Amino acid sequence: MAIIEECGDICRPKIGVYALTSCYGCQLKLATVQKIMEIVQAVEIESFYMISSASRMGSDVDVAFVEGSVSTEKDLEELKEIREHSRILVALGACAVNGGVQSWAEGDKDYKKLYAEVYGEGKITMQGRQATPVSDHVKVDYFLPGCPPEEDELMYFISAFLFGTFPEPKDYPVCAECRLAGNSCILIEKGEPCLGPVTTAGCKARCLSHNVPCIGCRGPVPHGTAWFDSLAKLFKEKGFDRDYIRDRMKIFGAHDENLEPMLDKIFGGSK
Amino acid sequence: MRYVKISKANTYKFLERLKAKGTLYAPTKISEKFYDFREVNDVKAVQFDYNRTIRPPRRFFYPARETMFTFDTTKVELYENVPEDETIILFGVHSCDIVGLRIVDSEFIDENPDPYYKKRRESGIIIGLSCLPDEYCFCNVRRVDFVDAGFDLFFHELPDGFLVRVGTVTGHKLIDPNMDIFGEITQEDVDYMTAFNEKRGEMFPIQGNWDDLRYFLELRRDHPMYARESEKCLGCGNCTLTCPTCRCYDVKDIPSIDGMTGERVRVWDSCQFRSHGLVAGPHNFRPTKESRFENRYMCKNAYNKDTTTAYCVGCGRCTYFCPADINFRKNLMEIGGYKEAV
Amino acid sequence: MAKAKGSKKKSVKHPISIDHVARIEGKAGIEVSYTGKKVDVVQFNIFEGPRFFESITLGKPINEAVAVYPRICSFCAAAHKVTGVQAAENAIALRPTEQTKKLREILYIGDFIESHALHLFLLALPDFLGYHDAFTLGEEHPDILRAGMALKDIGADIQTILGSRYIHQENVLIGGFGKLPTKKQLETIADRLKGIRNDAEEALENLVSYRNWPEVDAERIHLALKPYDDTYSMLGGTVQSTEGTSFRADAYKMRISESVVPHSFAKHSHFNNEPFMTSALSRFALFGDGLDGRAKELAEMYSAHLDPSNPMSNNFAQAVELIYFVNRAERMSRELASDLKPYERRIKPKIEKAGIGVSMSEAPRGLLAYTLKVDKNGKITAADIITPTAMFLPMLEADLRRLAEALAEQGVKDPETIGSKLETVVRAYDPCVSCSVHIADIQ
Amino acid sequence: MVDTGKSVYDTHKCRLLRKYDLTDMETLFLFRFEDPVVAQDWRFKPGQFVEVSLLGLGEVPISICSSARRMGFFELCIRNAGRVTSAIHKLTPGSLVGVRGPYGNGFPMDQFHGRDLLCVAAGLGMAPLRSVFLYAIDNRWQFGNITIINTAKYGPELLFEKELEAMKDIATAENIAIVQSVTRDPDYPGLHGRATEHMEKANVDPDNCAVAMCGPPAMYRGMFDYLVEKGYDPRYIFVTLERRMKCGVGKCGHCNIGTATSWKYVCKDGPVFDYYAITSIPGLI
Ligand SMILES: Cc1cc2nc3c(=O)[nH]c(=O)nc-3n(C[C@H](O)[C@H](O)[C@H](O)COP(=O)(O)OP(=O)(O)OC[C@H]3O[C@@H](n4cnc5c(N)ncnc54)[C@H](O)[C@@H]3O)c2cc1C
Ligand code: SF4
Ligand code: SF4
Ligand code: SF4
Repeated sequence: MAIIEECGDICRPKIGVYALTSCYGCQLKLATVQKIMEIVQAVEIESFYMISSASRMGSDVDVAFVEGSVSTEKDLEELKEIREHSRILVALGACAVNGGVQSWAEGDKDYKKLYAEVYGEGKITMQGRQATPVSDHVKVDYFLPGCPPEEDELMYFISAFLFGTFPEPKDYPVCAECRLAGNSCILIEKGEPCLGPVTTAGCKARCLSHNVPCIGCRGPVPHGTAWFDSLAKLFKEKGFDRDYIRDRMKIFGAHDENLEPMLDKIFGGSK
Repeated sequence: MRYVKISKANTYKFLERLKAKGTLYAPTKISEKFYDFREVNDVKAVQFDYNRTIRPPRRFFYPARETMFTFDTTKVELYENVPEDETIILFGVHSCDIVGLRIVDSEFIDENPDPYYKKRRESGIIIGLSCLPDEYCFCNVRRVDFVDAGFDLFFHELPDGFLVRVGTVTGHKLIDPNMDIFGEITQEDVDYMTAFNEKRGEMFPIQGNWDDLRYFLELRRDHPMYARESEKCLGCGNCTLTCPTCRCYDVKDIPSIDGMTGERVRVWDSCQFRSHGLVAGPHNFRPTKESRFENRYMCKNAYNKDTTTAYCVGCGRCTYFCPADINFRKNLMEIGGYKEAV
Repeated sequence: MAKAKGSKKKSVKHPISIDHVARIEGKAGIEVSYTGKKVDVVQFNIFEGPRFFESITLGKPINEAVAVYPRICSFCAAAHKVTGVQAAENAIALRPTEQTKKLREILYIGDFIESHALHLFLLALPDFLGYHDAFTLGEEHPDILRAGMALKDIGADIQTILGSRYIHQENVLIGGFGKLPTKKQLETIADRLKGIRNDAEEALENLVSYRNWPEVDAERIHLALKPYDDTYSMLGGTVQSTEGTSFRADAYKMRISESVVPHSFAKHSHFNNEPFMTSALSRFALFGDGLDGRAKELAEMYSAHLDPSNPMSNNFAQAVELIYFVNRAERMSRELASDLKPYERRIKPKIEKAGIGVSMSEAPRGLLAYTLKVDKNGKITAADIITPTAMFLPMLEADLRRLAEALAEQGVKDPETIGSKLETVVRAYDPCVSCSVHIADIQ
Repeated sequence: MVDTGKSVYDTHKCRLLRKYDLTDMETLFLFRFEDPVVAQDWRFKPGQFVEVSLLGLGEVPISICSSARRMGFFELCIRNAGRVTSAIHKLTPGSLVGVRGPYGNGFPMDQFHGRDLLCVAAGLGMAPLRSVFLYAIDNRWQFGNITIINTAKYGPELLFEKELEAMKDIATAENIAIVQSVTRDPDYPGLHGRATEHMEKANVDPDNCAVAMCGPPAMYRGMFDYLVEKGYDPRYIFVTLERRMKCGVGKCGHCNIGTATSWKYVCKDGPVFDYYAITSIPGLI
């Protein structure tokens, strides 16, 4: 089976790994998967600044992995340039997919306020922006959620991509994997504020397997099937207040359009 | 049927001996409130008094994730990944779960047998255990509170030990060489069993049977219960993944990096997930949470002709393990118009 | 390749601008401009976007906030996690158990091993051996890459076992752990560390064939945290300087001052108004005596490469630490395995009154400081985080200037050569740019 | 199914011999079994389907659309709809795929014998109905008059339009009516309108007619009303249903339909259902 249709078996697909504003964890994850050398042999790395000095912006690639949220004007310019030069653009990790933890104050504080609280009167020549997910600005062909993404999902995506297809994205929550992992449910048992029910599966309930309630790092379940309202109602019954619930759900879900309306539904009216 | 008895102390010995025959799994306490069938290292950790395990027994014969085939894409060959020769011994299975397994059998073995399930199941050993119901149990109205097939041995509680029903030839083979620890039953034991069963029968939160329930489900399809309860639903799939009779799975091909080989795996799926009813197009046959919610109520209450019961065996898992506190039994009673026992 | 281009602006003879320094964590560039022979400007431009960690966590619950802070940086997530959690515990007056402290230190060492291995093998060695990345290096020197990966793996696995994963450990909580490792896991860690001692030494052996550069040599102030047990560790409560002074970690706000500069989203820090260095080299310079075993022997053997005045020595200091920490983690894991209390429960935080907590530690790249203030409801009311990179930025710029000037003096004109030399110095500091972008002064 | 002692999920190798583009979205694929024993023994009924496997990509259920008489060969008409089907579209003749089946109940052709036959297709529904129609032609003596109504939204989407058009002359001679119509394409030179609007062209006797339909649920609803009103015998009205499916053999559970009293697998209890099943089980169409 031809790997990349246009060139059959002759050429290796070109890959670019780019960072906007982030912690570099997704790239680190990608660079340190067990089979990295196999990947490196199967593809041509055009750009991967974190790892290689032979990196360039603006070269044409078959797939661009973009990490990070759009948080400066320069990020935005670069993102648009990357999009122009890539056949497939993959949003890699929580920042790119959901805007990342830097969006925690979304809706509460604007950029000016954030800036003033950190830099005071100090002037910086570069222009920052409120953090936003990549898909707010360009077309994204595939989402690899996670903070950072999971190795098996990265590998599945890459092998499927090389094969000319892509994995069917997960549209169910962490709870399902929590159950399959044989964990007890700490939401039922201890009333802990677990976000597993609204968080995209894929981590095999990593935190729950450590008795740590999920903080939702993989972002809300896509396709509007993150039922914040049902969960908020449940949390409310367990004694958590609106602010707490909202704060927790917003760590990785601040840009989900259903979040606020669904919370309003349970708590009535906007905050 | 043959009956023998065994003391509690000897039961531990028996469990120890079972470990030599295969991999022994038994109910184990995994947290304050939850139990799960786990491999037995220390027989003292086996729990005889438990209500339900968080994962259903079917997982031993039908694992949550399994590689069905490896393949060679160049030759277009599939290589069946036959399960290993391994005797799986499940100790402490309640009647509802035994019927649950038989329901899965009827779907996975009787017609177009699933080779993976069949092989594991045929070399598996099932040892039943009597139980007392809690407020979540309703196997009685499902008519599966007492089983007469589907187990090799069945342990019924006695004051100190168990009265054991021997169900199969395999069961006999487990007893015969161990007669040093098993003994013959007495009339007293039989009387105890009657009394136990009577007490047990009275403890169920509801009485009667629900044979007509599926008709009411159909007659009350637009019942407001669905909208009201599905509103609470998290769509997390816990109800189906813990259910002893749910069987849905998804299949995916995972190619290797060089694309030459790969594996075809199947993983448990759930009708509560959006993609379950999704087809290319994209069109979704169950587009709303409510439609997915209702689907389960229909499926679980449909009639299985082989076990002559509903697909739901009344084990209570889907309620007990529902993070959103949706009570399946009560909701069904609302549909059936049944009254709660007083 | 980092672009080094010569443009023709008036009065500027040959400016050098590296848009994007490769093989470092985060986005930064270097800008140098000359007038005639004189170097005018040397800037380390940090354009990695700001993420306002201290601001977005204001008013947020402390448990959630300490889960968010480590996302400042992936290379030293565990460092941030441990330091942040310690600050939080100090703020709410929670005293973790001895076992918890030990486990945290092993976890922290895991971070060191991983981070140093990544820096030395993946980011720095390609420079030294003349490759543009570790993958091409690995094709010709598979053994070197394998050793680096093996070290990285064990560092990563320690963090995965103790912390749930090697990037962003969620199992590290205020008051303890969600789940403790088993005795068997700790023993396996110890056994694996034992098996990897040689690989750790190999890094140093590979590096020493490489000479330090005289051009960046200069006296400097080093700051490092005095190890709590007087051996060599990243945990402690007092900061010492090579000038002979010291101060308690709680007082860092008074000693380390920060300011905003226009060319960087990261602030610059000064100690007594002087630039200073914080790094593995600083730790070595101040507390190298606390090393033991092979690390000590090798450090003595290669003392010429461990010159506190030369930032390039930081690579060697990291290699020495790698050897030391592999041993220390092995010892600690074995000890802990033998007296593990597997049922020790996490102490659930009870927050009854407002408080302020400070914690400093040595991240792989140098000093890391946290101050967290909470109200009686457990919400963050103030946060201050200073990362190592933010601390050493002025010193890094000074070194870059020195190098640029020296090269100008030697008549080196080729921007490519100058550019790549400048980059190598930047890399020697192992900067964590995304870390550095979050300094705040909140009263 | 040919019993080769293989697992139910294992496939037979089939070679793609030819591709014919039918429309922008649908292509007809001609396959041959590689194993001569399978080629000889493999049989199917009109309305049945196979699972086509592209290793590394997955499996999809596809109706067989050729004549059941052509042994060793079969044709599939496949719409480029997603991950697997788009990859099938890229296959070149000579490629191998895995195929298992046939699955499903198929149309009860035996029961149709001795009756007039009305086939009504909309869109991709023509794929399974082609095999019903070809069966009727192959076994012409078993049937009375035959009518096929083939509809699509737009002219270029009419499946097998040319093939049917070419048959028209001979067909008329054999009392076979071929009606092709579009519903939304003003530029189409031929007939316009839904199937119900062309029923007067159906050259069949409602009292003694078997009806086979394949199309979207909306068409079924319209046709049911019409047929019952015109006195067609509901016992001889059959339609096919579509659902997601992964196994084809009643295991994976995706194709379950119905309510608690009538729980069915589309893959093995269907995909062909009769009028009563469809109308007595709410929610099927
Ligand atoms: C009984 C039956 C007969 C069919 N006959 C034909 C035919 O003759 N010609 C034709 O072009 N199409 C037919 N289809 C539809 C065809 O199966 C889907 O178009 C195909 O599965 C889409 O798969 P994909 O991987 O390309 O799409 P994706 O959207 O990528 O689908 C992913 C997976 O979802 C499942 N899936 C998606 N759509 C369907 C669907 N409609 N039905 C079942 N599973 C689906 C498959 O498992 C598929 O692998 C038939 C479907 C059924 C149920
Ligand atoms: S612990 Fe959390 S993820 Fe697991 S089942 Fe409960 S709610 Fe879901
Ligand atoms: S359990 Fe939740 S927080 Fe933990 S890794 Fe999974 S999605 Fe992330
Ligand atoms: S539907 Fe619920 S009660 Fe019934 S068998 Fe399944 S899990 Fe048990």
